[in-house]
Amino acid sequence: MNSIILRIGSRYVVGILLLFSIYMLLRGHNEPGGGFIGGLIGATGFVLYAIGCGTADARAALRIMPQTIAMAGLGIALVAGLAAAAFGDALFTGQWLFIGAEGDDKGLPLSTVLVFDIGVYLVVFGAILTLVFAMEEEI
Amino acid sequence: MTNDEPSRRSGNGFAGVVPVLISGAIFVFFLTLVPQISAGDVLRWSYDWVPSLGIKLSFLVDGLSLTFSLLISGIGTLVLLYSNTYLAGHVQYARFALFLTSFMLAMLGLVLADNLIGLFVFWELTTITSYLLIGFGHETTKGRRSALQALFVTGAGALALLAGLILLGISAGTFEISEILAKGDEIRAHEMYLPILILLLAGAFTKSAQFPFHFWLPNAMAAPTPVSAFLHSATMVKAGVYLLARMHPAFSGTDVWLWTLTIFGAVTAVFASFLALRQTDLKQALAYTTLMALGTLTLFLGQTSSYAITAFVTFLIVHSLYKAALFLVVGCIDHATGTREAEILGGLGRVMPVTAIAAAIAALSMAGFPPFLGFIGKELKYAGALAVASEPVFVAGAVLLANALMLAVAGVVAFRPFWRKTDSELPRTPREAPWQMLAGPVLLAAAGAIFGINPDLLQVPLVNPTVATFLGDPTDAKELKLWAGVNLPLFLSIATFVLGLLIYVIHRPLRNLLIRADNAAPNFDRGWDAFLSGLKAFAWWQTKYLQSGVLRQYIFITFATVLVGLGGTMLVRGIGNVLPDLTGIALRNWAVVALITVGTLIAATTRSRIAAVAALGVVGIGVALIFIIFSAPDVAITQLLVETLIVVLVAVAMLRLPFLDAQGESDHRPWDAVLAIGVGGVVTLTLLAVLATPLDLRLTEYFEVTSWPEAFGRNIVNVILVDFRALDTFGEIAVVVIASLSAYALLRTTAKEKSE
Amino acid sequence: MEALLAIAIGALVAAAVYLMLARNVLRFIFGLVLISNAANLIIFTGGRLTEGVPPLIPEGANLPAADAANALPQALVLTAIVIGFGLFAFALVLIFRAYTTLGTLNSEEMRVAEPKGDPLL
Amino acid sequence: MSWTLTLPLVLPFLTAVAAFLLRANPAGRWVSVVGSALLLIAAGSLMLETLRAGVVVGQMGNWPAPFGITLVADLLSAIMVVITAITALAVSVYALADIDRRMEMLGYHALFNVLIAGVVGAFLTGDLFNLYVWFEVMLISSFGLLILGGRKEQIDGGIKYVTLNLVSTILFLSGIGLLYGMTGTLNLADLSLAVEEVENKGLLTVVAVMFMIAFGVKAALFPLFFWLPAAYHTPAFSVSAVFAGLLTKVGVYALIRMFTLVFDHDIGFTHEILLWVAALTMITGVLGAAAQSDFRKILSFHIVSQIGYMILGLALYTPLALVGAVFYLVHHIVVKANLFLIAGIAQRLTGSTELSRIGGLYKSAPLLAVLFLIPAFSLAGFPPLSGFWAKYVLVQATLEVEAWILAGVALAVGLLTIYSMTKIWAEAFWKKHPEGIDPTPDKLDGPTRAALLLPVGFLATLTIIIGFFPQPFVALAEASAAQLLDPTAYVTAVLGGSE
Repeated sequence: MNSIILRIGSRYVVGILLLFSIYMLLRGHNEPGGGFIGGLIGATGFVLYAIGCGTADARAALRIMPQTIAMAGLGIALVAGLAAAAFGDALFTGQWLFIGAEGDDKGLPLSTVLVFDIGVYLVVFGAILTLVFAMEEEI
Repeated sequence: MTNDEPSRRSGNGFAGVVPVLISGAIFVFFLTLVPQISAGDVLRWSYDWVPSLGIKLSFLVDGLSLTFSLLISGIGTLVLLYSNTYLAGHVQYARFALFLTSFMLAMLGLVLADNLIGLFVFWELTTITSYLLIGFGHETTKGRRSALQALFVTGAGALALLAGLILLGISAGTFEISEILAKGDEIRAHEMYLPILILLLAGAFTKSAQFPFHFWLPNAMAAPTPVSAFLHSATMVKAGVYLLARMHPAFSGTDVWLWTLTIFGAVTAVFASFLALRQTDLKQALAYTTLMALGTLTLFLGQTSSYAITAFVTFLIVHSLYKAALFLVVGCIDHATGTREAEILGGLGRVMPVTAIAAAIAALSMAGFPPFLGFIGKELKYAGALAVASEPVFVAGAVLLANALMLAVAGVVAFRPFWRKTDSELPRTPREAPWQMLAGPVLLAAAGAIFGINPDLLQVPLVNPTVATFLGDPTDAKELKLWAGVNLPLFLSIATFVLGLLIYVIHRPLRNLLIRADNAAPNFDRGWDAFLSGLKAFAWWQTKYLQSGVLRQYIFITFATVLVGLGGTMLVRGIGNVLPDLTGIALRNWAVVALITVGTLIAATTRSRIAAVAALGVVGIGVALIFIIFSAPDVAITQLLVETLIVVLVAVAMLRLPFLDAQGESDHRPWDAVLAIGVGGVVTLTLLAVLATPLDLRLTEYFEVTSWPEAFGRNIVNVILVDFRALDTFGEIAVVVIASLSAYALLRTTAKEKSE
Repeated sequence: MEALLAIAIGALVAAAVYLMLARNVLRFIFGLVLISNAANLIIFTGGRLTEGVPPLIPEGANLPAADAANALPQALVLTAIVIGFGLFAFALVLIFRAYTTLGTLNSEEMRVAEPKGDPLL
Repeated sequence: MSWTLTLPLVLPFLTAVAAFLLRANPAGRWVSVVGSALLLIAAGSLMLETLRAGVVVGQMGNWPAPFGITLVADLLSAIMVVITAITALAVSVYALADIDRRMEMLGYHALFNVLIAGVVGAFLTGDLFNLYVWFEVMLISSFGLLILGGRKEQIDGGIKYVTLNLVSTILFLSGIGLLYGMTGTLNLADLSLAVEEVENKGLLTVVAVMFMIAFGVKAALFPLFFWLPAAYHTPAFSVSAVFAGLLTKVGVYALIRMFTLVFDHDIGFTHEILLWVAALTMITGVLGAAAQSDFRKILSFHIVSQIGYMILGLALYTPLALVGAVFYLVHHIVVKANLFLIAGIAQRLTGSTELSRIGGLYKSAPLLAVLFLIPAFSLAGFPPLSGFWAKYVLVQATLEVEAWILAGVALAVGLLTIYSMTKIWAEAFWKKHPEGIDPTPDKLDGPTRAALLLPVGFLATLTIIIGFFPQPFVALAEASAAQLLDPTAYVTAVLGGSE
């Protein structure tokens, strides 16, 4: 696996896949996609990176332990749900902020629902990497 | 021979003194109630314990409960005083005293309770505390065995009793004993009378060690002697008798009652007296005479005549007094000499004169000599026996034989050790017991003498009100008197003396005979061992087959349950017409299904790992195609990604795993195939039936309508996931996080162990 | 089509059960993958099938097409797939680990927790 | 407001996240304790709210029922949540001394708290698919906890536990699919109305049996209990205590919920099956225990046996019987968790849980002996401890419907329970230690001793309180049983409360 092409190539692939995964995440509310699919695609990038450059490198590139990312994602998703409390709503009630909304055009929607989906993304991303890294190191 | 090694160190501190004071105070308290009760009053106190279930903690002081309470607290005080010296300095004395005091309180609660369930609660408390007391010598196998035996036998009876009490409560419409007793006719006529009676008797007979449940009692002598004195004179074993006495007004008077009690009582009395004579250990001999007394008491409770009841009450008191005294005497002997073996002991009269005198008085009362209370008791017994209308000869004969044997045993226990000449070496040089240990035997023996000489002291305060509890009227009690004139009971008494003395004279050859007979007879104690090992073997056998440790079997049973459960329900309840309609399906769809099916078949049958993984991949892709065809793009993408990951993970794992089958090993399993096809078939049938029902689309329609206007999303599936059913998704990601953490933990602990 | 799928699901279940009953626990895992697919398809089919109209609301519209597919079972299946994956991943690692510590994949030889001939007390 | 309802679910998750992120910090281990204490407070206020309002309902995301996910607490749910919080608190204190650093670094506290969250979620949810999700949350955390430590028998037991539970999961999921396919709804209250509309009652019964089997595995009913005795004696003691207390009870809870609220259309068939299953469960469990000679294995088999009692209560389906079932649930969680905790202390002091290899605790550790006697005799049904009332109510309920054989079974199983408990007592406590070890607790340092004994004492005290003052608990169980038998209030609260 010590091919230079693979090593350099995988770096680019990581970048491209990460961008694509974020695209999938953000469009999820209106078209096929979403946090889970996004997280999986993002994780795939790092899995390829780990295959190309070894898990040690991949871990270093990630900086944070993947299980910490996953757990933090769970926390973020939970906070997104809890945010409703500030507005006197029940748990997981979506809170929306439409930036620049005019009439029918809803502008740029920011919502706790999106934050929740980001949590999902991080959980999937972190969990898959936790699993794959550990398995690769073991085998 | 001694189980409880008496210690010469002294002082148990508070643990020694406080219980004596408590029980003494209780005794005095009950004494102060005597005038009121003998005047015909009944005291009642009640607390709503569990009103939802109709259970009250109610207590009743009447003649019967007062008599019992006085015996319990009085003897309890003396026993506690005695124990403090007997077990002086024992490391576990505090626990001992605690258990003994708790036992006494439980026993008091039992006899005072006026609620069926309240009574049962105290009943079981005596079971627990006596378990702990009998197991005082817990470091020996014998001690533990005896404790368990007592617990198990009486516990079994208690469960029957519980069922009986509940049924009685349901039938009578109340759990208050005094209310039930007032409904005697109703209960005797109730269709549940017989079952209830049998259940109550099961409880009473096990607790009171009636034949054939008697075997636990002699083993219970593993307890320290003061415990035996207490449990087997006035308390534990009398609980069963108390229950019968308490229920007497409601249950007696039927043939079943009469004959069950009479026969069990008589058999127990005679059988136990013979066994008593067979023993050479003084304590064991006393234990069997306790059985005899219990049998006699039960016998009398079978009757309803005032003679029988008076006899019951008198003998109850007599027995408690002399039996406690004699047990304590045996304890003194044991304490002083280090043995209880009748064939070794002798000549103690000179070194232990006070003990000897107390023993003599108690024994004379036991043997039924005048002027002691025992004599009056015996006379009344004969009178009572003769009052049995149908079979006086049988009953009187049984009583006569038992009494004669008892006289002989009294001689063995209380006369020979003191006055026989012997050359045997004693384990210790005997000396007179200290006063704390003499107080009990002396006072109890003296009471027997005083009440004998002046029976009026007992008649009005205790006997009459107690008889009144049975018969409703204190004047029904027969008069207690030493000289009742020349009558049949007197002749029977004389016959008893003659026969008893005769048996005493020949008791040693007779004993050898009895030992041989006993050894030949079926042994209940060994039966117990057989029962236990049989139970264990059965448990072991059934567990071996069910919980076999073989995973395949577990899974097989589980799926077999599915097949039988679902298939059976289909057959019994029917699911309607489920003929599949396979018309009009596009070729493309047939192809996808064929792909899935082929993949499935290969996965199920192949012996190659690579083929299996590839087949799984094919199935996964086929399922994803289904999702694509049937308008589920999100699901399809997810399915494809997940299937890819699964295949990758399996492939990675397989780098280290062995081949599917060992060389030459066949994995052809026809029965598994039958089960598998059965389960598959049941699932298909159920699904077909479900598809034949109409589907209500309310939920989906709501989501379609609100998804964009209210939840601001055009991908309805995603909106459901992150908004309508966000809680599901949250749970789902929690599963993912934890799955990865768990898998990580699994892998990491491997690494740790390898490096170690 | 639902009926055909019902039969295919039955086949999936049958194969899965057969695999799960095998001695080799790796086969159990294969069976698990199949039966999870079967369960997901049961939910999906239970919500009835619609060809070619995904539950998406087109730009400018407030409602999806009138004959759009049932969205709810799709969401449920999605959740179930992910959960199933989590469970599967753990089970796979567990079996892997079982092999490295117990030295076998044969469930009949896995007798550490419930040893043969446990002594009677 | 729905937050009293939501907090008991949210708190353990927050605790889990916090405990995991702080896992390298020595203070991290206290997060669990604090979290459990807060959970107990939250659960208590939910209980009060439920007592006041009857049924507390929260529509998650403000979407009305039956469209969104509804959380519901009737009395049974509230009781279960409180008892879960109590168990969690006791076990998390115990874990301070029981769980080593390595297990903490691998995420013990996160796993534990997510487990609790899953349990609470299962008790509170009013949605069938959501119930499935909480079952899975619970299941996967239990997998993790079970193998944490990684000893051989843990892996072996884990394989059996995991495989059989996965089978149950798949059954549950398929059942949901089928039920949805017939009714078009997932909300439990809505389901209870929708099933009445289903014309094919035979099919409905088939699906009901499917749920019965799926939950039967979770609850460890005959003949589906194998995973339990195969695994419960293997993990850390804290873990087996919380498993013993809670996991099977979730299965029992689910059975009670589904077979009072949804599947009550064919009681003569479904509940009759349950009746005989209950009897067989009691018998096989108790005989299994009689065959064992290991502290924890005996206790494990007894769980099976006592699940039978609870199911008996459900199956009889009379008000009194359900009172018995609910009371038994509560009593059993407290007592069983405690006994497993005690087994852990006994193992620490004597070096093993194998009864033939231990002893001497009565002499050297009298406090522990008392603390053991309380739950042990309670389990065996001795008055006046909690188990007596549980048994009493069930026996009376059985006798009232003149089910003589079942009453006999219930009583006889009680006797055999006594046998097993005294076996432990005689061997571990009364007998001398065979190797002459003096199992004195003095050899543990002060904080360890406190962490181990405090929760045990706390649970034992609870057992005594329930035993001596049963009235409030019985009354609560009565009210709860009344709600179960007549779910109108539940249904209107869920469906009507949203408008």
